[in-house]
Amino acid sequence: MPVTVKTFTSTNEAAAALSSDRSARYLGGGTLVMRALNEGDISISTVVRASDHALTRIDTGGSRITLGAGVTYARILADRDLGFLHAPARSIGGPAVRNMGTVGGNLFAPNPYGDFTVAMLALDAVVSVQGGLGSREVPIEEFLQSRDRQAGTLVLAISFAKPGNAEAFRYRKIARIKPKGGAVITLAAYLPVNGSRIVGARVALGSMAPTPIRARAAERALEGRSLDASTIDAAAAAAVEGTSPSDSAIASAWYRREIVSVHLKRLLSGQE
Amino acid sequence: MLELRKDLFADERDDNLKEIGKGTQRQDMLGHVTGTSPYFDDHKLQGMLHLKVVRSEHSHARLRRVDTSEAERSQGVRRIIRGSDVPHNLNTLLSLINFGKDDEPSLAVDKVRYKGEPIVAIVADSPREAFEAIAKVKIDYEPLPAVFDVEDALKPGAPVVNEVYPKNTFTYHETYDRQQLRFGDVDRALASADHVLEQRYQMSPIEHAPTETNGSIAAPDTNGRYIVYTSTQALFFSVDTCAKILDVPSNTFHFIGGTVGGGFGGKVDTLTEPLCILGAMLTGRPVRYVFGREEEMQYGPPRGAERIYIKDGVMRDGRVVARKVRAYFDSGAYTRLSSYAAVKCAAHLPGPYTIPNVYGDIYCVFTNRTPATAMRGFGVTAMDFAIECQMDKLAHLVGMDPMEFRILNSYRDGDMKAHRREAKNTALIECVQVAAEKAKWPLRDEFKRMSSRKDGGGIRAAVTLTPRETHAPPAAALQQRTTYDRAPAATREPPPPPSPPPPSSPPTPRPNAPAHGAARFSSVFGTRRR
Amino acid sequence: MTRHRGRGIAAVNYPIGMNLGGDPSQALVHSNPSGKFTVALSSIDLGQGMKSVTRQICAETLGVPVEDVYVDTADSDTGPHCMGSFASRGTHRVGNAVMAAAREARGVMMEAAAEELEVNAADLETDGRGNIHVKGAPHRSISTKDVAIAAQFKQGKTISGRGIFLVPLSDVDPETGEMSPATCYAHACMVAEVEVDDETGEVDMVRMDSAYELGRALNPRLVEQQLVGGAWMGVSHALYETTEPHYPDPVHGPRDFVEYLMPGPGDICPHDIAVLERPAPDGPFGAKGPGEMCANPVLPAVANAIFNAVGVRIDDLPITPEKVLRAIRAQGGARPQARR
Amino acid sequence: MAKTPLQFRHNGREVAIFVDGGTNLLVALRELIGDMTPKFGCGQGGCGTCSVLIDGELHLSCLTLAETVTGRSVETLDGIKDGPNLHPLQRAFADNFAAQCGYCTPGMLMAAKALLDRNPSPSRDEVVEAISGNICRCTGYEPIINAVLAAASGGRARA
Repeated sequence: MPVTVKTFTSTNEAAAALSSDRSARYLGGGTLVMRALNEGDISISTVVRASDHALTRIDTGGSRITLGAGVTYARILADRDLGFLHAPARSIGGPAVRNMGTVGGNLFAPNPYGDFTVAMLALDAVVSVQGGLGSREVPIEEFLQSRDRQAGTLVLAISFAKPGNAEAFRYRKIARIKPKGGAVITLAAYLPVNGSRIVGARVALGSMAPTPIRARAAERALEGRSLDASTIDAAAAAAVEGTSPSDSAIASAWYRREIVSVHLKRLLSGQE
Repeated sequence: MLELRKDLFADERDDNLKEIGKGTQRQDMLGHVTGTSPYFDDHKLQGMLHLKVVRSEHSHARLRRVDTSEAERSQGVRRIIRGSDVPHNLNTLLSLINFGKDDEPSLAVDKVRYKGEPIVAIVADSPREAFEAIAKVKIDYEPLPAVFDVEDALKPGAPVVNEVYPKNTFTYHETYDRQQLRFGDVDRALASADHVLEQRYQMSPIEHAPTETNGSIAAPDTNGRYIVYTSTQALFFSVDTCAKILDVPSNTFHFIGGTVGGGFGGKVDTLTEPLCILGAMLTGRPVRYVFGREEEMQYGPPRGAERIYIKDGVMRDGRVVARKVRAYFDSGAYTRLSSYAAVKCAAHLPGPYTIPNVYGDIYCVFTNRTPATAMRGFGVTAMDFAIECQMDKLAHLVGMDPMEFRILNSYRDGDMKAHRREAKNTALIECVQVAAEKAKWPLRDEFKRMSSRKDGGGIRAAVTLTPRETHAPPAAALQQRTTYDRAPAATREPPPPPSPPPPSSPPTPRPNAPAHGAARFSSVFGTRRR
Repeated sequence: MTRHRGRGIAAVNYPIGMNLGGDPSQALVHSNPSGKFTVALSSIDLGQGMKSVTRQICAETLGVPVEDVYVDTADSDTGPHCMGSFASRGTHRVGNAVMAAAREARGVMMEAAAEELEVNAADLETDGRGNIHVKGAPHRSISTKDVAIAAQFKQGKTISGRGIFLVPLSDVDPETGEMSPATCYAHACMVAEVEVDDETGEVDMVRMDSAYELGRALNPRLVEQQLVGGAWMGVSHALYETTEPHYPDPVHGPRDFVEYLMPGPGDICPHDIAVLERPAPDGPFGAKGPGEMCANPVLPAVANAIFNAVGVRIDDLPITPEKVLRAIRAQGGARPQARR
Repeated sequence: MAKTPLQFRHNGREVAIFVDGGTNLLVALRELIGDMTPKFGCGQGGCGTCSVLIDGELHLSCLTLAETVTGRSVETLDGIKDGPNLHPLQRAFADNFAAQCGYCTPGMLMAAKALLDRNPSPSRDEVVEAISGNICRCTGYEPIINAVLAAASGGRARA
């Protein structure tokens, strides 16, 4: 049975087409769905697209930043207001993948991919999804926890509070291959400072569990403290808590556990 | 940056040449930069069909039942190919040089021996339809215990990977489970050495990863022949392997290739051509069979893993006096070319050094993994890793500079090598000296003055007394030597003149022509010539 | 201080051609009536430069400019038998076959020229620019084009040649391993410098210095391609590559170029190369083969450099950060060796 | 099987084809238009041999659903020459011996062109970044980086 491509102008119709057909997948940048088709994934027999311009909109005007699900990494890199996201955007793929891949698709990318989502998790983003009855907002952590069941969901956008200070956001992807490689681990931290104290610390890790996760113990070690050497040591020591990394072609679970604290320490202390 | 050191060995060269030695542009460069170099897949044929294979999900299993009835009815399917459709469904690549027994089917029939082994081939109108049909092939497996470790495979009671070789080792000289090398009395030398160091080295499988995957396109040509566009690295190997498997004369085929998107050894195995041609024969249509990237990485043959044990004896003054090596080539489920690599590896011992006592046992072992094949440095790369790490450790042990340690032990012109041929045309010492110079690595003057052309031979040319092993059969007959071995070391004779033209009358059939259509390249490899 | 530098060396040799010989290759050379030559082979160019190096060998042997030669390969209908492009046999075996074929073709060409110039062929020489003249008398000259026209239309001669090169097959003694594996060997020495992160086990290449002895660099640019690319592959084998990351447990095999690790353009380091030429008595113009051996010294040189940097020996390939880190932990921290 | 009509600019020329559902742009270019310059290397987005420019942006044709280029402009290596003259990048790749097996070369050239079209004098790091999605198994990348830098400085010299 050949593949059927259905293109809709409205996200409503696209969402309906997705939810009514178990063999349907939404085509964003193509890096996941087209690859699956090329490799003979016959579970996909319908490809759904939507041409709604809202899907490719970047809104940085208000207190929250909204990225349409179809926004590519190249678009983010071209946007000065999104300078703090340039590091995660640049860490993905080569230039061609950055011209194609989208922030919405990244939410579904399995390890060792999905680096941008780690950044979104540290920013405590909210995912807008279109269901049968309209759109709803899902906290990103909740979205990721139920990701396996989201194949038929249409993601519209991802949004998060604009960081008060871009310096408060830090990101690092540890890859064997430079400048482009799959992640050994990915780290993102959002450390807003009030006076000299960190208030509302968020640390997110990629490749340390089946989906990106928050490093809650490290966050606790940072919360309410100033970012000095002893705080950094305490946070780094707690980084591995609650993680469940896997062995993969790129690195073992053991190795990931061993280095996550080293790299969190380097990220927090600004070391290369 | 590349520097030509014309000052070295200048007296051995005539540099008065016009075209040789020039950095002339590649003949194929214009084609490459314009994207017009013709790779096998750049041929567009009318009505081309696509071939995909059903691969084993198990590393070792009996095939209880293979049911293709639903797949045959699947949309777009033109032909299902089973093992019974392959005229000669058992082959070993080096049968063309009479080395080894046929041990590998094109399509598995009663048993699979590695995960990913082809069982059924499907020829369909489109890749998608082939994939859909693959999902409809029902295979009932009876999983068998598998063995993945080369030393486990040699233990009594280990699962038999390949019934052609029930001991899980390739058979050398019709009796031996290994290729031996014996030169001098290693055990005695180890006993009297100042230091003995035994170490284990390991290399896991490596993928060739050419940017172009393996593949071919076969199509019925005029006059009953088949044209085959191929990525092969060895055109006539592929022609003759196909002739044998498909049981037709080799001139049934017109193979075209020669422009290949990287090989590194991974395109020697004639992986796609036999089934591709068979597909064209059975459908009367052009057929394309190209590996996907995951197929290439996991089921295309890798550089095989090796495990190596080295035990060395070294004197306080830095002379290595004994080297004892046991190495296991992990051939995977079938022989392919690993049997050859083990012999090449034995010949390579003990590395580029003159060591008076050398002992080697090199095994080609079968395990339930993807069959291994040749790769850049075949039979040598892992051994060089082991030997050179070992040399570094030995230098450390005796407190010598590692560069000087190598110069001290380096082979020189006139020395006897462990495979019992004189070393000639050597240049290791000079390479070490020049590399040291480039890296600003200080060498003492006496080591700077040493030369590959000085102080070799003499006692270093002696074949040291080698103890006879109790199980040893009668002594081997005198060895046949190559032209070069007979030639004096210093002369530079041109290659022999071409042989006279062949008679114009049709060639008479050879008395020992093989039953299949392929011409054997040789009939003496691996058999004793007295 | 968590990063340590170290240097390591390795020296290797490599046999040229199929082990034990018995691996012939053939070549055919012929001219067309404009004095341009075609070489027909069935040998494969998989990037190593087979077409280009045999073209230069043919031109040199014929005594004509390289532009006047075109190498056509690989077609089983027109190209004569070749064992294949492997075992570092291309330059040596096929090169010799092309040389033999070109020598025979040159013989006919010189005879035809001699007939036109009314001299003895032994008194003629080529100028490498497309002319044949009487030795010591450059004005008594004829172009290869005119010779080819005369041979074809007047004299009825084919300016062509056949060549084969075969190293006779060697036997192997099953007991002692006595054998004649190869007729010549290439040589190399590599110095690798690395930087090791003792907290993560990561190894970065800093630089490489090397010397390769290849008999003769028939085309230094092609040699450079092989040596630079081959050393990159050596680094890749040393530090990155495996299809079975948990060998011998065959799990987690890589499926794509993200999972299969090879150094990217941001991982490469300066590599300074010296080429030595000790001509092989039976090589074409003394040439051996650089293609395979160039990767080999890199693997142990990198391993030895890691020891020099942090004092750990990793004897399992590839040398992943995990293996380095485990070894550093096992010895209780990095132990840098004497800097050299 | 139902086919979808598709019209786009291919190297400056309007083309119209019919594709099967799910056909990727690489297959459309090679099998339906006959432009063999983009190559199949993986179909996974990992090697870059199929790279083309879509409206001037670097894309992987194997991961591009063919019908999404309707009305757009697709440029391949076949279109970068200026009549019979090689593009400066092609000349620089040749001069620097930046190709061996030649299979990655079309994708490398397109990635390099995407860079130089936007940034005529890139730094070495920018060149490295620009070709980072393209795998070369032969050269070790150094000659390719040098070629792109040479083409860039050559361009400046002419300007």
